[in-house]
Amino acid sequence: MKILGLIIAILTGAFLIYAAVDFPDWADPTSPASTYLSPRFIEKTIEETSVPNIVTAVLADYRGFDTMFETAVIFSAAVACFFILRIFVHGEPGERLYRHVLTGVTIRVKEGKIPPSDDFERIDASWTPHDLIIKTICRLLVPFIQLFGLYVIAHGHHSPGGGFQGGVILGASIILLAISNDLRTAVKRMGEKLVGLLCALGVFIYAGTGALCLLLGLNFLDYAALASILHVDPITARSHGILIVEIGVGLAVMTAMIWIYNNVSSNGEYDEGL
Amino acid sequence: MDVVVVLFLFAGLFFFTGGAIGILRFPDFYSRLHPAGKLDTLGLLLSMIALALFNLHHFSLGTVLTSAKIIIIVVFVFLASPTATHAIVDAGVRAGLGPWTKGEQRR
Amino acid sequence: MIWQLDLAILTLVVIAGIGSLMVKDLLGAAILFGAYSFMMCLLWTIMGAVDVAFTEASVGAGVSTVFFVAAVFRTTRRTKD
Amino acid sequence: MDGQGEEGLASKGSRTGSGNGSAGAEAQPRRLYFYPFFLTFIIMFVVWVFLSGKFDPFHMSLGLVSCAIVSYLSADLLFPSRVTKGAFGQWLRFVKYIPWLLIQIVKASLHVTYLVFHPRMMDLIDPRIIKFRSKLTSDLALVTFANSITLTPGTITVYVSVDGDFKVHAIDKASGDPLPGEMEAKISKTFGEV
Amino acid sequence: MDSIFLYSSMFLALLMVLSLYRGVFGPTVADRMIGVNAIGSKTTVLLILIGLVYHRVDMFVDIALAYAMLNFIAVLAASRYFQKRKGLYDEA
Repeated sequence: MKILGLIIAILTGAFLIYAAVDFPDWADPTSPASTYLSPRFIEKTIEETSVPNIVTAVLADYRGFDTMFETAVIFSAAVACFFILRIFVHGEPGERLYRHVLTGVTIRVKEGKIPPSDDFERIDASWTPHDLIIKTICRLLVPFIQLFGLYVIAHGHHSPGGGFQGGVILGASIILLAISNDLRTAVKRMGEKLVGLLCALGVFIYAGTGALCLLLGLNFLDYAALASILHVDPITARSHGILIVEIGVGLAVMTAMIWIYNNVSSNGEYDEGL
Repeated sequence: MDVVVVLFLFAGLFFFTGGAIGILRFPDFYSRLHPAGKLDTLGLLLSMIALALFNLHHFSLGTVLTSAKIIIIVVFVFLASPTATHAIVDAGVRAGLGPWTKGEQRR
Repeated sequence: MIWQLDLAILTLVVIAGIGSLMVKDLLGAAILFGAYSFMMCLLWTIMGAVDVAFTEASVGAGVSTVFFVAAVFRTTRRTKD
Repeated sequence: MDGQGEEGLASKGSRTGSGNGSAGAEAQPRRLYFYPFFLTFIIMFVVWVFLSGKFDPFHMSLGLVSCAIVSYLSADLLFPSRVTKGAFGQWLRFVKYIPWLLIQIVKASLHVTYLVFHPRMMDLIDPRIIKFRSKLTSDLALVTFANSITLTPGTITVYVSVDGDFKVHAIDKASGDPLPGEMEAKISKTFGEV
Repeated sequence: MDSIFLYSSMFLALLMVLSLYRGVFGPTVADRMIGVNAIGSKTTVLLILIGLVYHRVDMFVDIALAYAMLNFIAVLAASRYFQKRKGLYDEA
């Protein structure tokens, strides 16, 4: 069976390589894409949207539908993860481990009861002593990573980046917090309900902007319609519309990353993570 | 100016080479980390300084800021790289990997 | 495009890809897959597709490796084949 | 390299309860204090100016909003205790400490590079574990010390406890011997510990 | 100057092959982590070198910065695995 798979894979690969020979060369000026499509965007993007980074303009404005459904796909991936993995069991209460911070004594407490004093901290079943270096350095680095993520979202117009990348970096900062401390610390900072709501809100911002344009009398996702609300000319309105949409994408992607990580690493119990 | 840039760049590449060869030659996990984690960091520092200097050739606000960003990368790596090295050592210790001592077989 | 560098990175992509397929240990495969996505990011960069390279750097290098490790953590490290 | 203390106590416990989802039940609401928030905001804004490089009002206002968001989210990460006194002097002394560290790093790197390229490398290296107890007390000083040790090639911090117990892996006798020594003295001066 | 940068980046790519050897054939998972971490730091330099060759460093700096940050997170997560699950030789 393995050999058969190998043969099929090699045959397909050979066929693809054979087909790839007919592709136009890299940056060939006579290829179909470069003859009329690319020059159109390269020449008109600045005067139509005043966005120097053409990729951002194409992604969020000219092909806004595409990006909207990409965001929806990420949202539904997170929701699918949630529905498959999340467990709500109301069986008999299990036991939780608490550790006395000063002496290191560990006790077991039935779920739902409170430990004897405030000096106890909740620990995982497979707990190891906190690593001082990792904990401290991550504590110092997380704010800067978050700032960088926000910078990437805000400067998608001028440099590479945008909602997707910035959202992933923002999500990674919270994941870093969960890795360096434990999952409960991160969940305390970003609760489950908040994460779910923000994820939906991100998609809603995107689709809502499009619908607002529709209500204002232009096509769906034609940001020029926002000019009357933002009190700017239509070209700047398109630029600002792209920014609003990017913020929506960033929110959705960030929370989707956190949501997926929380569910996968804790097996859907939101209790003990990686 | 160019001489300084090339000098720094080659010094950085020299330490990178030391790191790459060291990873291959050293006998066990712990001693491999010595060249990998640290010589690489120093090589990164030197070559980044070279690139930041070269970037300042056309002196303007934009290039100064870009060079500052390159230096920010160096600062970040100097915070993050020892932490990553420590994390890898910690992983080895927890996994029960014994350190190599003199006279043993290399692994 | 710089064809010498392109060729070198393409070779590295192939090595990393085959390596991550061949490794029996799933954790090792996840880590090697991170190396694969580093190479892909470099490849996009050499082609000049900066935005795609950024996406690959942020998603491939960071978060997807973390997801894979989390999935291995909750399932098993052995593969059947 | 034995286990690290009390970890055996909790190791093989049963998996705690199948959870009713009330993970954050015992969570206390986070307080937001003014000085940490303000300091974080200032630091973040300086970094933002370096990152952004655009000084028109639109991008500056975006920067202000972003810095406010970051300070709101993680001011208590950067400054966990409310007391922020003396942080500035610490920073100045820390900047003075960096050149010394860089010189040490270069020196030790040359040593390790010599080892790497030496044809009879296997005879020269003699890995060992060094244990010592540091006088430093604060977390930040300990972490700086540990990371400085790791950054100096030839030595890696394997384990640090909160009390200052160090385990260091050194590649040969020459690189392991000078510890803790001068580096610890410099750091204790930097962080104002006697 | 461009040719110097080009040859330096070629040389870095060669060094990455050496590190990748440790990644692919490393006897244990920890060795693989060393190899991949070493590749990450070389990649950061390589990105800026490519930027200089293309004369657009300002575009590539952001990627390098994001790279340095996220590579660190991946290594931390992989090492965190061993704090929770013991055993190195699962690769039977």
